[in-house]
Amino acid sequence: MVEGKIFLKTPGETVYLALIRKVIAEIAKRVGFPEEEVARIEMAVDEACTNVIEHSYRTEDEMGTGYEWRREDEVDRPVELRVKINREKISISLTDRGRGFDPSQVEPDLEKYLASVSMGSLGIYVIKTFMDEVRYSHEPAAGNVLRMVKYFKT
Amino acid sequence: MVEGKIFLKTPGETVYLALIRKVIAEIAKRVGFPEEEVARIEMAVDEACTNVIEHSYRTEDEMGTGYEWRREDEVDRPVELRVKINREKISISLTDRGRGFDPSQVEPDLEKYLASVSMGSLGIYVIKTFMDEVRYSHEPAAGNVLRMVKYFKT
Amino acid sequence: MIGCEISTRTFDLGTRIVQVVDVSGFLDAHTSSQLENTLNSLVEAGDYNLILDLKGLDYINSASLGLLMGIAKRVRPQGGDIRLVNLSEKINKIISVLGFSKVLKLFDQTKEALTSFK
Amino acid sequence: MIGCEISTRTFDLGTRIVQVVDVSGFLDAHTSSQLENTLNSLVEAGDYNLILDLKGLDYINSASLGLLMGIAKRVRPQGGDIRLVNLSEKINKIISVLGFSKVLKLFDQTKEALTSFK
Ligand SMILES: Nc1ncnc2c1ncn2[C@@H]1O[C@H](COP(=O)(O)OP(=O)(O)O)[C@@H](O)[C@H]1O
Ligand SMILES: Nc1ncnc2c1ncn2[C@@H]1O[C@H](COP(=O)(O)OP(=O)(O)O)[C@@H](O)[C@H]1O
Repeated sequence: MVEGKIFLKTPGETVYLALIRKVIAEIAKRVGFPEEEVARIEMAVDEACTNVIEHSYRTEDEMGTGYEWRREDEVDRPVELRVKINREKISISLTDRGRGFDPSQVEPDLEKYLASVSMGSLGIYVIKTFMDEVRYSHEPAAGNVLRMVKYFKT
Repeated sequence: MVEGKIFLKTPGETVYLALIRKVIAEIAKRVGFPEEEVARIEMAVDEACTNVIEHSYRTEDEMGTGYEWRREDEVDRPVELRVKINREKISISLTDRGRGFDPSQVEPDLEKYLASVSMGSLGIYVIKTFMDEVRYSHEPAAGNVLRMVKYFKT
Repeated sequence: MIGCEISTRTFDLGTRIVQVVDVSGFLDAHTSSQLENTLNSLVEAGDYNLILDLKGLDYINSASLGLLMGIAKRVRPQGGDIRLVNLSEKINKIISVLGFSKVLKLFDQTKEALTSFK
Repeated sequence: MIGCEISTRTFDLGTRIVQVVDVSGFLDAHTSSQLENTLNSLVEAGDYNLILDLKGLDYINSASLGLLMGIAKRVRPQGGDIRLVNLSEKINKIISVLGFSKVLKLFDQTKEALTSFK
Protein backbone atom coordinates (compact mmCIF):
# COMPACT_ATOMS: atom_id res chain seq x y z
CA MET A 1 0.00 0.00 0.00
CA VAL A 2 2.71 2.45 -1.04
CA GLU A 3 0.64 4.25 -3.63
CA GLY A 4 -3.08 4.09 -4.14
CA LYS A 5 -6.48 5.64 -3.95
CA ILE A 6 -9.35 4.50 -1.81
CA PHE A 7 -12.87 5.84 -2.04
CA LEU A 8 -15.51 5.41 0.65
CA LYS A 9 -19.05 6.74 0.51
CA THR A 10 -21.62 6.43 3.27
CA PRO A 11 -24.90 8.13 4.08
CA GLY A 12 -24.47 11.37 6.01
CA GLU A 13 -25.58 9.90 9.31
CA THR A 14 -23.71 9.69 12.58
CA VAL A 15 -24.21 5.92 12.80
CA TYR A 16 -21.60 5.56 10.02
CA LEU A 17 -18.88 7.48 11.88
CA ALA A 18 -17.63 4.33 13.60
CA LEU A 19 -17.14 2.64 10.23
CA ILE A 20 -15.41 5.69 8.80
CA ARG A 21 -13.01 5.77 11.78
CA LYS A 22 -12.23 2.07 11.33
CA VAL A 23 -11.43 2.53 7.66
CA ILE A 24 -9.23 5.58 8.21
CA ALA A 25 -7.42 4.01 11.17
CA GLU A 26 -6.83 0.80 9.23
CA ILE A 27 -5.36 2.66 6.26
CA ALA A 28 -3.21 4.94 8.44
CA LYS A 29 -1.90 1.91 10.35
CA ARG A 30 -1.09 -0.03 7.22
CA VAL A 31 0.79 2.80 5.55
CA GLY A 32 3.01 2.88 8.62
CA PHE A 33 1.90 5.72 10.89
CA PRO A 34 2.67 5.03 14.56
CA GLU A 35 -0.34 4.32 16.81
CA GLU A 36 -0.31 7.85 18.21
CA GLU A 37 -0.59 9.42 14.77
CA VAL A 38 -3.23 6.91 13.70
CA ALA A 39 -5.39 8.06 16.62
CA ARG A 40 -4.97 11.70 15.61
CA ILE A 41 -5.79 11.17 11.94
CA GLU A 42 -8.79 9.09 12.99
CA MET A 43 -10.05 11.87 15.26
CA ALA A 44 -9.50 14.65 12.70
CA VAL A 45 -11.51 12.75 10.08
CA ASP A 46 -14.26 11.90 12.58
CA GLU A 47 -14.56 15.59 13.50
CA ALA A 48 -14.63 16.68 9.86
CA CYS A 49 -17.32 14.13 8.98
CA THR A 50 -19.31 15.07 12.08
CA ASN A 51 -19.29 18.69 10.94
CA VAL A 52 -20.55 17.72 7.50
CA ILE A 53 -23.39 15.70 9.01
CA GLU A 54 -24.28 18.15 11.78
CA HIS A 55 -23.65 21.47 10.07
CA SER A 56 -23.26 21.30 6.29
CA TYR A 57 -26.23 18.99 5.78
CA ARG A 58 -28.46 20.57 8.35
CA THR A 59 -30.94 23.02 6.87
CA GLU A 60 -31.95 26.23 8.65
CA ASP A 61 -35.31 24.62 9.06
CA GLU A 62 -33.89 21.58 10.79
CA MET A 63 -31.73 23.68 13.02
CA GLY A 64 -34.87 25.43 14.25
CA THR A 65 -36.80 22.24 14.91
CA GLY A 66 -34.38 20.36 17.07
CA TYR A 67 -31.92 18.94 14.58
CA GLU A 68 -34.13 16.32 13.00
CA TRP A 69 -33.17 14.71 9.70
CA ARG A 70 -35.44 14.74 6.73
CA ARG A 71 -35.12 11.03 6.04
CA GLU A 72 -36.22 11.27 2.42
CA ASP A 73 -33.26 13.52 1.66
CA GLU A 74 -30.79 11.07 3.14
CA VAL A 75 -29.71 9.70 -0.19
CA ASP A 76 -28.68 13.19 -1.30
CA ARG A 77 -26.45 13.68 1.72
CA PRO A 78 -23.51 11.42 1.22
CA VAL A 79 -20.21 11.63 3.02
CA GLU A 80 -17.49 10.95 0.48
CA LEU A 81 -13.94 10.23 1.53
CA ARG A 82 -11.06 9.96 -0.92
CA VAL A 83 -7.82 8.73 0.55
CA LYS A 84 -4.66 9.08 -1.49
CA ILE A 85 -1.39 7.58 -0.40
CA ASN A 86 2.03 8.27 -1.79
CA ARG A 87 5.55 7.94 -0.53
CA GLU A 88 5.51 11.13 1.52
CA LYS A 89 1.97 11.63 2.74
CA ILE A 90 -1.63 10.61 3.18
CA SER A 91 -4.24 13.00 1.72
CA ILE A 92 -7.82 12.71 2.80
CA SER A 93 -10.49 14.63 0.91
CA LEU A 94 -13.94 14.91 2.37
CA THR A 95 -16.65 15.97 -0.05
CA ASP A 96 -20.18 17.00 0.76
CA ARG A 97 -22.99 18.62 -1.14
CA GLY A 98 -24.40 20.69 1.67
CA ARG A 99 -24.01 24.24 2.80
CA GLY A 100 -20.24 24.14 3.14
CA PHE A 101 -17.87 25.96 5.40
CA ASP A 102 -14.33 27.29 5.19
CA PRO A 103 -12.55 26.40 8.43
CA SER A 104 -9.85 28.97 7.72
CA GLN A 105 -12.49 31.50 8.80
CA VAL A 106 -12.11 30.11 12.29
CA GLU A 107 -8.94 30.60 14.29
CA PRO A 108 -9.43 28.17 17.15
CA ASP A 109 -7.94 29.44 20.39
CA LEU A 110 -7.98 26.89 23.18
CA GLU A 111 -7.17 29.39 25.95
CA LYS A 112 -10.08 31.57 24.92
CA TYR A 113 -12.28 28.53 24.61
CA LEU A 114 -11.40 27.30 28.07
CA ALA A 115 -12.08 30.76 29.51
CA SER A 116 -15.42 31.15 27.77
CA VAL A 117 -18.72 29.62 28.80
CA SER A 118 -19.70 28.46 25.36
CA MET A 119 -18.98 24.97 24.16
CA GLY A 120 -18.41 24.16 20.50
CA SER A 121 -15.85 25.02 17.86
CA LEU A 122 -13.55 22.32 19.24
CA GLY A 123 -13.88 20.22 16.07
CA ILE A 124 -11.96 22.61 13.85
CA TYR A 125 -9.37 23.02 16.61
CA VAL A 126 -8.84 19.23 16.56
CA ILE A 127 -8.61 19.06 12.77
CA LYS A 128 -6.10 21.90 12.57
CA THR A 129 -4.05 20.58 15.50
CA PHE A 130 -3.80 17.02 14.22
CA MET A 131 -3.36 17.45 10.45
CA ASP A 132 -0.41 19.06 8.68
CA GLU A 133 -2.48 20.81 6.01
CA VAL A 134 -6.17 21.66 5.96
CA ARG A 135 -7.63 23.31 2.89
CA TYR A 136 -11.22 23.99 1.91
CA SER A 137 -12.57 24.60 -1.55
CA HIS A 138 -15.97 24.83 -3.11
CA GLU A 139 -16.56 23.74 -6.64
CA PRO A 140 -20.09 23.88 -8.03
CA ALA A 141 -19.67 20.47 -9.66
CA ALA A 142 -17.87 18.62 -6.89
CA GLY A 143 -19.40 20.31 -3.86
CA ASN A 144 -17.52 21.28 -0.72
CA VAL A 145 -14.12 19.66 -0.45
CA LEU A 146 -12.05 19.63 2.72
CA ARG A 147 -8.56 18.34 2.02
CA MET A 148 -6.50 17.16 4.97
CA VAL A 149 -2.90 16.07 4.60
CA LYS A 150 -0.53 14.32 6.97
CA TYR A 151 3.14 13.77 6.15
CA PHE A 152 4.95 10.63 7.24
CA LYS A 153 7.75 12.59 8.86
CA THR A 154 7.00 15.79 10.69
CA MET B 1 -27.49 1.32 10.50
CA VAL B 2 -30.84 -0.24 9.70
CA GLU B 3 -30.99 0.93 6.11
CA GLY B 4 -28.23 2.36 4.04
CA LYS B 5 -25.76 2.07 1.24
CA ILE B 6 -22.01 2.02 1.53
CA PHE B 7 -19.62 2.20 -1.38
CA LEU B 8 -15.95 1.24 -1.21
CA LYS B 9 -13.50 1.38 -4.08
CA THR B 10 -9.87 0.28 -3.93
CA PRO B 11 -7.22 -0.57 -6.48
CA GLY B 12 -7.39 -4.19 -7.64
CA GLU B 13 -4.36 -5.29 -5.65
CA THR B 14 -4.10 -7.95 -2.99
CA VAL B 15 -2.63 -5.51 -0.48
CA TYR B 16 -6.11 -3.96 -0.15
CA LEU B 17 -7.83 -7.24 0.78
CA ALA B 18 -7.13 -6.71 4.48
CA LEU B 19 -8.88 -3.33 4.37
CA ILE B 20 -11.81 -4.77 2.45
CA ARG B 21 -12.22 -7.55 5.03
CA LYS B 22 -12.13 -5.00 7.86
CA VAL B 23 -14.85 -2.90 6.25
CA ILE B 24 -17.11 -5.85 5.49
CA ALA B 25 -16.62 -7.39 8.95
CA GLU B 26 -17.30 -4.05 10.63
CA ILE B 27 -20.54 -3.54 8.70
CA ALA B 28 -21.71 -7.12 9.23
CA LYS B 29 -20.99 -6.85 12.96
CA ARG B 30 -22.79 -3.54 13.29
CA VAL B 31 -25.92 -4.68 11.50
CA GLY B 32 -26.13 -7.50 14.04
CA PHE B 33 -24.76 -10.69 12.51
CA PRO B 34 -23.28 -13.05 15.11
CA GLU B 35 -19.48 -13.43 15.06
CA GLU B 36 -19.66 -16.72 13.24
CA GLU B 37 -21.65 -15.25 10.38
CA VAL B 38 -19.43 -12.16 10.27
CA ALA B 39 -16.43 -14.45 9.67
CA ARG B 40 -18.24 -16.21 6.84
CA ILE B 41 -19.37 -13.06 5.08
CA GLU B 42 -15.84 -11.66 5.46
CA MET B 43 -14.34 -14.77 3.89
CA ALA B 44 -16.83 -14.93 1.01
CA VAL B 45 -16.11 -11.31 0.09
CA ASP B 46 -12.35 -11.82 0.41
CA GLU B 47 -12.54 -14.80 -1.93
CA ALA B 48 -14.69 -12.92 -4.43
CA CYS B 49 -12.33 -9.94 -4.45
CA THR B 50 -9.31 -12.23 -4.72
CA ASN B 51 -10.85 -13.81 -7.83
CA VAL B 52 -11.38 -10.41 -9.41
CA ILE B 53 -7.77 -9.44 -8.75
CA GLU B 54 -6.21 -12.78 -9.66
CA HIS B 55 -8.47 -13.89 -12.49
CA SER B 56 -10.72 -11.20 -13.92
CA TYR B 57 -7.99 -8.55 -14.08
CA ARG B 58 -5.20 -10.84 -15.15
CA THR B 59 -4.53 -10.78 -18.89
CA GLU B 60 -3.56 -13.91 -20.83
CA ASP B 61 -0.20 -12.31 -21.18
CA GLU B 62 0.28 -11.87 -17.47
CA MET B 63 -0.86 -15.39 -16.79
CA GLY B 64 1.94 -16.64 -19.01
CA THR B 65 4.64 -14.49 -17.47
CA GLY B 66 4.29 -15.36 -13.82
CA TYR B 67 1.34 -13.26 -12.73
CA GLU B 68 2.96 -9.82 -12.77
CA TRP B 69 0.85 -6.69 -12.68
CA ARG B 70 1.14 -3.99 -15.27
CA ARG B 71 1.39 -1.12 -12.82
CA GLU B 72 0.36 1.56 -15.29
CA ASP B 73 -3.01 -0.14 -15.74
CA GLU B 74 -3.67 -0.26 -12.03
CA VAL B 75 -5.99 2.70 -12.04
CA ASP B 76 -8.25 0.93 -14.54
CA ARG B 77 -8.58 -2.13 -12.34
CA PRO B 78 -10.69 -1.04 -9.42
CA VAL B 79 -12.47 -3.32 -7.00
CA GLU B 80 -15.86 -1.75 -6.27
CA LEU B 81 -18.00 -2.94 -3.39
CA ARG B 82 -21.55 -1.78 -2.84
CA VAL B 83 -23.09 -2.82 0.44
CA LYS B 84 -26.82 -2.42 0.90
CA ILE B 85 -28.50 -3.04 4.20
CA ASN B 86 -32.17 -3.37 4.84
CA ARG B 87 -34.29 -4.95 7.51
CA GLU B 88 -33.99 -8.50 6.21
CA LYS B 89 -30.60 -8.80 4.55
CA ILE B 90 -27.21 -7.51 3.57
CA SER B 91 -26.47 -7.37 -0.17
CA ILE B 92 -22.92 -7.03 -1.36
CA SER B 93 -22.25 -6.27 -5.01
CA LEU B 94 -18.74 -6.62 -6.33
CA THR B 95 -18.09 -4.89 -9.64
CA ASP B 96 -15.04 -5.25 -11.84
CA ARG B 97 -14.18 -4.21 -15.36
CA GLY B 98 -12.06 -7.22 -16.26
CA ARG B 99 -12.68 -10.46 -18.05
CA GLY B 100 -15.55 -11.57 -15.83
CA PHE B 101 -16.76 -15.00 -14.85
CA ASP B 102 -20.09 -16.61 -14.04
CA PRO B 103 -19.61 -18.79 -10.95
CA SER B 104 -22.84 -20.67 -11.69
CA GLN B 105 -20.77 -22.41 -14.38
CA VAL B 106 -18.87 -24.09 -11.56
CA GLU B 107 -20.54 -26.63 -9.30
CA PRO B 108 -18.03 -26.96 -6.48
CA ASP B 109 -17.86 -30.47 -5.10
CA LEU B 110 -15.68 -30.79 -2.01
CA GLU B 111 -15.55 -34.61 -2.07
CA LYS B 112 -14.28 -34.57 -5.64
CA TYR B 113 -11.88 -31.78 -4.77
CA LEU B 114 -10.46 -33.66 -1.82
CA ALA B 115 -10.03 -36.78 -3.96
CA SER B 116 -8.33 -34.94 -6.81
CA VAL B 117 -4.73 -33.85 -6.99
CA SER B 118 -5.43 -30.37 -8.26
CA MET B 119 -5.75 -27.41 -5.97
CA GLY B 120 -7.91 -24.41 -6.77
CA SER B 121 -11.61 -23.76 -7.30
CA LEU B 122 -12.07 -23.55 -3.54
CA GLY B 123 -12.94 -19.85 -3.70
CA ILE B 124 -16.26 -20.32 -5.41
CA TYR B 125 -17.02 -23.21 -3.05
CA VAL B 126 -16.51 -20.83 -0.11
CA ILE B 127 -18.65 -18.08 -1.63
CA LYS B 128 -21.51 -20.45 -2.42
CA THR B 129 -21.30 -22.19 0.96
CA PHE B 130 -21.28 -19.01 3.02
CA MET B 131 -23.72 -16.72 1.19
CA ASP B 132 -27.45 -17.28 0.77
CA GLU B 133 -27.62 -15.99 -2.79
CA VAL B 134 -24.88 -15.57 -5.38
CA ARG B 135 -25.70 -14.09 -8.74
CA TYR B 136 -23.49 -12.94 -11.58
CA SER B 137 -24.37 -10.53 -14.34
CA HIS B 138 -22.47 -8.71 -17.02
CA GLU B 139 -23.57 -5.33 -18.21
CA PRO B 140 -21.47 -3.53 -20.80
CA ALA B 141 -21.80 -0.24 -18.94
CA ALA B 142 -21.35 -1.44 -15.36
CA GLY B 143 -18.96 -4.33 -15.94
CA ASN B 144 -19.07 -7.67 -14.18
CA VAL B 145 -21.28 -7.67 -11.12
CA LEU B 146 -21.28 -10.44 -8.54
CA ARG B 147 -24.16 -9.99 -6.11
CA MET B 148 -23.97 -11.84 -2.81
CA VAL B 149 -26.83 -11.79 -0.31
CA LYS B 150 -27.04 -12.92 3.29
CA TYR B 151 -30.32 -12.91 5.23
CA PHE B 152 -30.39 -12.09 8.91
CA LYS B 153 -32.35 -15.24 9.74
CA THR B 154 -31.57 -18.42 7.89
CA MET C 1 -20.95 -4.25 22.08
CA ILE C 2 -22.05 -1.72 19.51
CA GLY C 3 -21.93 1.96 20.33
CA CYS C 4 -21.59 2.97 23.90
CA GLU C 5 -22.58 1.57 27.30
CA ILE C 6 -23.05 3.76 30.34
CA SER C 7 -23.79 2.76 33.93
CA THR C 8 -23.51 4.46 37.31
CA ARG C 9 -22.16 3.24 40.68
CA THR C 10 -22.62 5.18 43.93
CA PHE C 11 -19.90 5.44 46.59
CA ASP C 12 -20.66 6.81 50.04
CA LEU C 13 -17.43 8.21 51.46
CA GLY C 14 -19.06 9.28 54.72
CA THR C 15 -18.33 12.94 54.14
CA ARG C 16 -19.45 12.88 50.52
CA ILE C 17 -21.32 10.80 47.99
CA VAL C 18 -19.46 10.18 44.75
CA GLN C 19 -21.08 8.92 41.57
CA VAL C 20 -18.85 6.80 39.33
CA VAL C 21 -20.05 6.72 35.74
CA ASP C 22 -18.62 3.80 33.74
CA VAL C 23 -18.39 4.40 30.01
CA SER C 24 -17.31 1.83 27.46
CA GLY C 25 -17.45 1.60 23.67
CA PHE C 26 -17.04 4.90 21.90
CA LEU C 27 -18.26 8.46 22.38
CA ASP C 28 -18.88 10.07 19.01
CA ALA C 29 -21.64 12.20 17.52
CA HIS C 30 -23.86 9.13 17.43
CA THR C 31 -23.54 8.18 21.09
CA SER C 32 -22.42 11.24 23.06
CA SER C 33 -25.96 12.38 23.85
CA GLN C 34 -26.27 9.28 26.07
CA LEU C 35 -23.44 10.56 28.25
CA GLU C 36 -24.86 14.07 28.14
CA ASN C 37 -28.21 12.83 29.45
CA THR C 38 -26.63 10.76 32.22
CA LEU C 39 -24.39 13.58 33.43
CA ASN C 40 -27.09 16.22 33.19
CA SER C 41 -29.47 14.07 35.25
CA LEU C 42 -26.84 13.56 37.94
CA VAL C 43 -26.01 17.25 38.17
CA GLU C 44 -29.66 18.23 38.19
CA ALA C 45 -30.21 15.77 41.05
CA GLY C 46 -27.51 17.55 43.04
CA ASP C 47 -24.69 15.07 42.45
CA TYR C 48 -21.63 17.26 42.06
CA ASN C 49 -18.90 14.72 42.88
CA LEU C 50 -18.40 12.75 39.69
CA ILE C 51 -15.88 10.22 38.46
CA LEU C 52 -15.90 9.10 34.86
CA ASP C 53 -14.40 5.62 34.53
CA LEU C 54 -13.26 5.31 30.90
CA LYS C 55 -11.92 1.76 31.08
CA GLY C 56 -13.13 0.17 27.86
CA LEU C 57 -13.56 3.44 26.00
CA ASP C 58 -12.03 3.31 22.51
CA TYR C 59 -12.75 6.77 21.24
CA ILE C 60 -13.90 10.15 22.48
CA ASN C 61 -14.75 13.09 20.24
CA SER C 62 -14.29 16.78 20.85
CA ALA C 63 -17.95 17.40 21.64
CA SER C 64 -17.77 14.85 24.48
CA LEU C 65 -14.62 16.49 25.83
CA GLY C 66 -16.43 19.82 25.59
CA LEU C 67 -19.33 18.30 27.48
CA LEU C 68 -17.02 17.15 30.31
CA MET C 69 -15.48 20.60 30.56
CA GLY C 70 -18.95 22.10 30.65
CA ILE C 71 -19.93 19.77 33.50
CA ALA C 72 -16.71 20.68 35.36
CA LYS C 73 -17.63 24.36 35.08
CA ARG C 74 -21.10 23.68 36.49
CA VAL C 75 -20.12 21.51 39.46
CA ARG C 76 -16.95 23.24 40.62
CA PRO C 77 -18.76 26.33 41.96
CA GLN C 78 -20.80 23.81 44.03
CA GLY C 79 -17.64 22.37 45.56
CA GLY C 80 -17.77 19.35 43.28
CA ASP C 81 -15.72 18.15 40.33
CA ILE C 82 -15.62 15.64 37.51
CA ARG C 83 -12.52 13.43 37.49
CA LEU C 84 -11.44 10.94 34.84
CA VAL C 85 -9.95 7.51 35.57
CA ASN C 86 -8.71 4.46 33.69
CA LEU C 87 -7.94 6.25 30.45
CA SER C 88 -6.29 4.17 27.76
CA GLU C 89 -2.89 5.32 26.57
CA LYS C 90 -4.55 6.43 23.34
CA ILE C 91 -7.20 8.64 24.95
CA ASN C 92 -4.79 9.95 27.57
CA LYS C 93 -2.45 11.22 24.85
CA ILE C 94 -5.26 12.77 22.83
CA ILE C 95 -6.53 14.70 25.86
CA SER C 96 -3.04 15.83 26.84
CA VAL C 97 -1.93 16.89 23.37
CA LEU C 98 -5.11 18.90 22.88
CA GLY C 99 -4.43 20.67 26.18
CA PHE C 100 -7.62 19.53 27.90
CA SER C 101 -5.69 17.97 30.78
CA LYS C 102 -5.18 21.54 31.96
CA VAL C 103 -8.88 21.60 32.83
CA LEU C 104 -9.88 17.98 33.34
CA LYS C 105 -8.28 16.09 36.24
CA LEU C 106 -7.04 12.66 35.25
CA PHE C 107 -6.30 9.79 37.69
CA ASP C 108 -4.85 6.35 37.10
CA GLN C 109 -7.26 4.49 39.36
CA THR C 110 -10.76 4.84 40.73
CA LYS C 111 -9.39 4.55 44.29
CA GLU C 112 -7.13 7.56 43.88
CA ALA C 113 -9.93 9.58 42.36
CA LEU C 114 -12.27 8.62 45.19
CA THR C 115 -9.67 9.53 47.82
CA SER C 116 -9.15 12.88 46.14
CA PHE C 117 -12.77 13.75 46.91
CA LYS C 118 -12.41 13.24 50.67
CA MET D 1 2.28 -6.29 12.74
CA ILE D 2 1.12 -5.83 9.22
CA GLY D 3 0.52 -8.86 7.05
CA CYS D 4 1.86 -12.17 8.19
CA GLU D 5 4.80 -13.42 10.23
CA ILE D 6 6.21 -16.90 9.85
CA SER D 7 8.97 -18.62 11.84
CA THR D 8 10.08 -22.20 12.35
CA ARG D 9 11.07 -24.15 15.49
CA THR D 10 12.65 -27.61 15.38
CA PHE D 11 11.77 -30.38 17.88
CA ASP D 12 13.88 -33.53 18.09
CA LEU D 13 11.63 -36.27 19.48
CA GLY D 14 14.40 -38.89 19.39
CA THR D 15 12.55 -41.04 16.89
CA ARG D 16 11.58 -38.16 14.65
CA ILE D 17 12.30 -34.53 13.95
CA VAL D 18 9.24 -32.28 13.88
CA GLN D 19 9.21 -28.78 12.44
CA VAL D 20 6.78 -26.37 14.08
CA VAL D 21 5.86 -23.45 11.83
CA ASP D 22 4.40 -20.47 13.74
CA VAL D 23 2.09 -18.27 11.70
CA SER D 24 0.54 -15.03 12.89
CA GLY D 25 -1.27 -12.15 11.22
CA PHE D 26 -3.39 -13.15 8.25
CA LEU D 27 -3.07 -15.52 5.31
CA ASP D 28 -4.73 -14.02 2.28
CA ALA D 29 -3.83 -13.65 -1.39
CA HIS D 30 -1.30 -11.00 -0.41
CA THR D 31 0.62 -13.07 2.14
CA SER D 32 -0.04 -16.76 1.47
CA SER D 33 2.97 -17.17 -0.84
CA GLN D 34 5.17 -16.64 2.23
CA LEU D 35 3.70 -19.76 3.83
CA GLU D 36 3.90 -21.62 0.54
CA ASN D 37 7.62 -20.88 0.27
CA THR D 38 8.31 -21.90 3.85
CA LEU D 39 6.41 -25.19 3.60
CA ASN D 40 7.82 -26.07 0.19
CA SER D 41 11.37 -25.50 1.43
CA LEU D 42 10.79 -27.76 4.43
CA VAL D 43 9.27 -30.57 2.36
CA GLU D 44 12.01 -30.28 -0.26
CA ALA D 45 14.60 -30.56 2.53
CA GLY D 46 13.00 -33.83 3.61
CA ASP D 47 11.01 -32.50 6.58
CA TYR D 48 7.78 -34.46 6.45
CA ASN D 49 6.65 -34.05 10.09
CA LEU D 50 5.07 -30.63 10.25
CA ILE D 51 3.03 -28.74 12.81
CA LEU D 52 1.43 -25.43 11.94
CA ASP D 53 0.92 -23.29 15.03
CA LEU D 54 -1.83 -20.81 14.17
CA LYS D 55 -1.92 -18.95 17.48
CA GLY D 56 -2.21 -15.31 16.46
CA LEU D 57 -3.68 -16.02 13.04
CA ASP D 58 -6.72 -13.82 12.31
CA TYR D 59 -7.70 -15.00 8.88
CA ILE D 60 -6.98 -17.81 6.46
CA ASN D 61 -8.22 -17.93 2.87
CA SER D 62 -9.21 -20.92 0.77
CA ALA D 63 -5.98 -20.93 -1.21
CA SER D 64 -3.98 -21.33 2.00
CA LEU D 65 -6.25 -24.16 3.12
CA GLY D 66 -5.76 -25.72 -0.30
CA LEU D 67 -2.01 -25.32 0.14
CA LEU D 68 -2.12 -27.16 3.49
CA MET D 69 -4.11 -30.01 1.97
CA GLY D 70 -1.64 -30.18 -0.89
CA ILE D 71 1.25 -30.44 1.58
CA ALA D 72 -0.61 -33.18 3.49
CA LYS D 73 -0.96 -35.15 0.28
CA ARG D 74 2.76 -34.82 -0.41
CA VAL D 75 4.09 -35.75 3.02
CA ARG D 76 1.68 -38.54 3.99
CA PRO D 77 3.08 -41.04 1.47
CA GLN D 78 6.45 -40.35 3.15
CA GLY D 79 5.07 -41.30 6.55
CA GLY D 80 4.76 -37.67 7.55
CA ASP D 81 1.84 -35.31 8.13
CA ILE D 82 0.91 -31.67 8.66
CA ARG D 83 -1.03 -31.00 11.84
CA LEU D 84 -2.69 -27.76 12.96
CA VAL D 85 -2.62 -26.42 16.52
CA ASN D 86 -3.83 -23.39 18.46
CA LEU D 87 -6.62 -22.46 16.07
CA SER D 88 -8.84 -19.59 17.15
CA GLU D 89 -12.52 -20.37 17.58
CA LYS D 90 -13.16 -18.37 14.40
CA ILE D 91 -10.73 -20.28 12.18
CA ASN D 92 -11.64 -23.62 13.76
CA LYS D 93 -15.29 -23.10 12.81
CA ILE D 94 -14.48 -21.98 9.28
CA ILE D 95 -12.35 -25.07 8.66
CA SER D 96 -14.95 -27.41 10.15
CA VAL D 97 -17.93 -25.90 8.37
CA LEU D 98 -16.13 -26.06 5.03
CA GLY D 99 -15.40 -29.74 5.67
CA PHE D 100 -11.62 -29.41 5.62
CA SER D 101 -11.26 -30.94 9.09
CA LYS D 102 -11.97 -34.26 7.35
CA VAL D 103 -8.54 -33.97 5.78
CA LEU D 104 -6.52 -31.70 8.07
CA LYS D 105 -5.83 -32.93 11.61
CA LEU D 106 -6.47 -30.28 14.26
CA PHE D 107 -5.05 -30.35 17.81
CA ASP D 108 -5.64 -28.04 20.74
CA GLN D 109 -2.03 -27.82 21.85
CA THR D 110 1.45 -28.13 20.39
CA LYS D 111 2.27 -30.83 22.99
CA GLU D 112 -0.54 -33.08 21.84
CA ALA D 113 0.41 -32.60 18.22
CA LEU D 114 4.05 -33.41 18.99
CA THR D 115 3.08 -36.54 20.92
CA SER D 116 0.92 -37.66 18.03
CA PHE D 117 4.04 -37.87 15.86
CA LYS D 118 5.85 -40.31 18.16
N1 LIG E 1 -18.68 21.28 7.27
C1 LIG E 1 -19.31 22.35 7.79
N2 LIG E 1 -20.37 22.88 7.16
C2 LIG E 1 -21.01 23.94 7.66
N3 LIG E 1 -20.65 24.58 8.80
C3 LIG E 1 -19.61 24.10 9.48
C4 LIG E 1 -18.87 22.97 9.01
N4 LIG E 1 -17.87 22.76 9.89
C5 LIG E 1 -17.98 23.68 10.84
N5 LIG E 1 -19.01 24.51 10.62
C6 LIG E 1 -19.38 25.68 11.45
O1 LIG E 1 -18.28 26.03 12.28
C7 LIG E 1 -18.62 25.94 13.66
C8 LIG E 1 -17.46 25.38 14.47
O2 LIG E 1 -17.25 24.01 14.14
P1 LIG E 1 -16.50 23.04 15.14
O3 LIG E 1 -15.18 23.62 15.47
O4 LIG E 1 -16.46 21.69 14.57
O5 LIG E 1 -17.34 23.02 16.48
P2 LIG E 1 -18.80 22.46 16.80
O6 LIG E 1 -19.14 21.49 15.73
O7 LIG E 1 -18.62 21.84 18.11
O8 LIG E 1 -19.70 23.66 16.79
C9 LIG E 1 -19.86 25.06 13.69
O9 LIG E 1 -20.67 25.33 14.79
C10 LIG E 1 -20.52 25.40 12.38
O10 LIG E 1 -21.31 26.57 12.47
N1 LIG F 1 -13.93 -13.02 -11.04
C1 LIG F 1 -13.43 -13.95 -11.91
N2 LIG F 1 -13.02 -13.56 -13.14
C2 LIG F 1 -12.51 -14.46 -14.00
N3 LIG F 1 -12.35 -15.78 -13.73
C3 LIG F 1 -12.74 -16.23 -12.52
C4 LIG F 1 -13.30 -15.35 -11.55
N4 LIG F 1 -13.60 -16.06 -10.46
C5 LIG F 1 -13.25 -17.33 -10.73
N5 LIG F 1 -12.74 -17.46 -11.98
C6 LIG F 1 -12.30 -18.73 -12.61
O1 LIG F 1 -12.86 -19.82 -11.88
C7 LIG F 1 -11.83 -20.65 -11.35
C8 LIG F 1 -12.19 -21.15 -9.98
O2 LIG F 1 -12.18 -20.08 -9.05
P1 LIG F 1 -12.03 -20.35 -7.49
O3 LIG F 1 -13.07 -21.32 -7.07
O4 LIG F 1 -12.01 -19.08 -6.77
O5 LIG F 1 -10.64 -21.09 -7.31
P2 LIG F 1 -9.14 -20.54 -7.51
O6 LIG F 1 -9.17 -19.05 -7.49
O7 LIG F 1 -8.44 -21.13 -6.36
O8 LIG F 1 -8.72 -21.10 -8.84
C9 LIG F 1 -10.57 -19.80 -11.37
O9 LIG F 1 -9.40 -20.56 -11.47
C10 LIG F 1 -10.80 -18.89 -12.58
O10 LIG F 1 -10.41 -19.55 -13.76
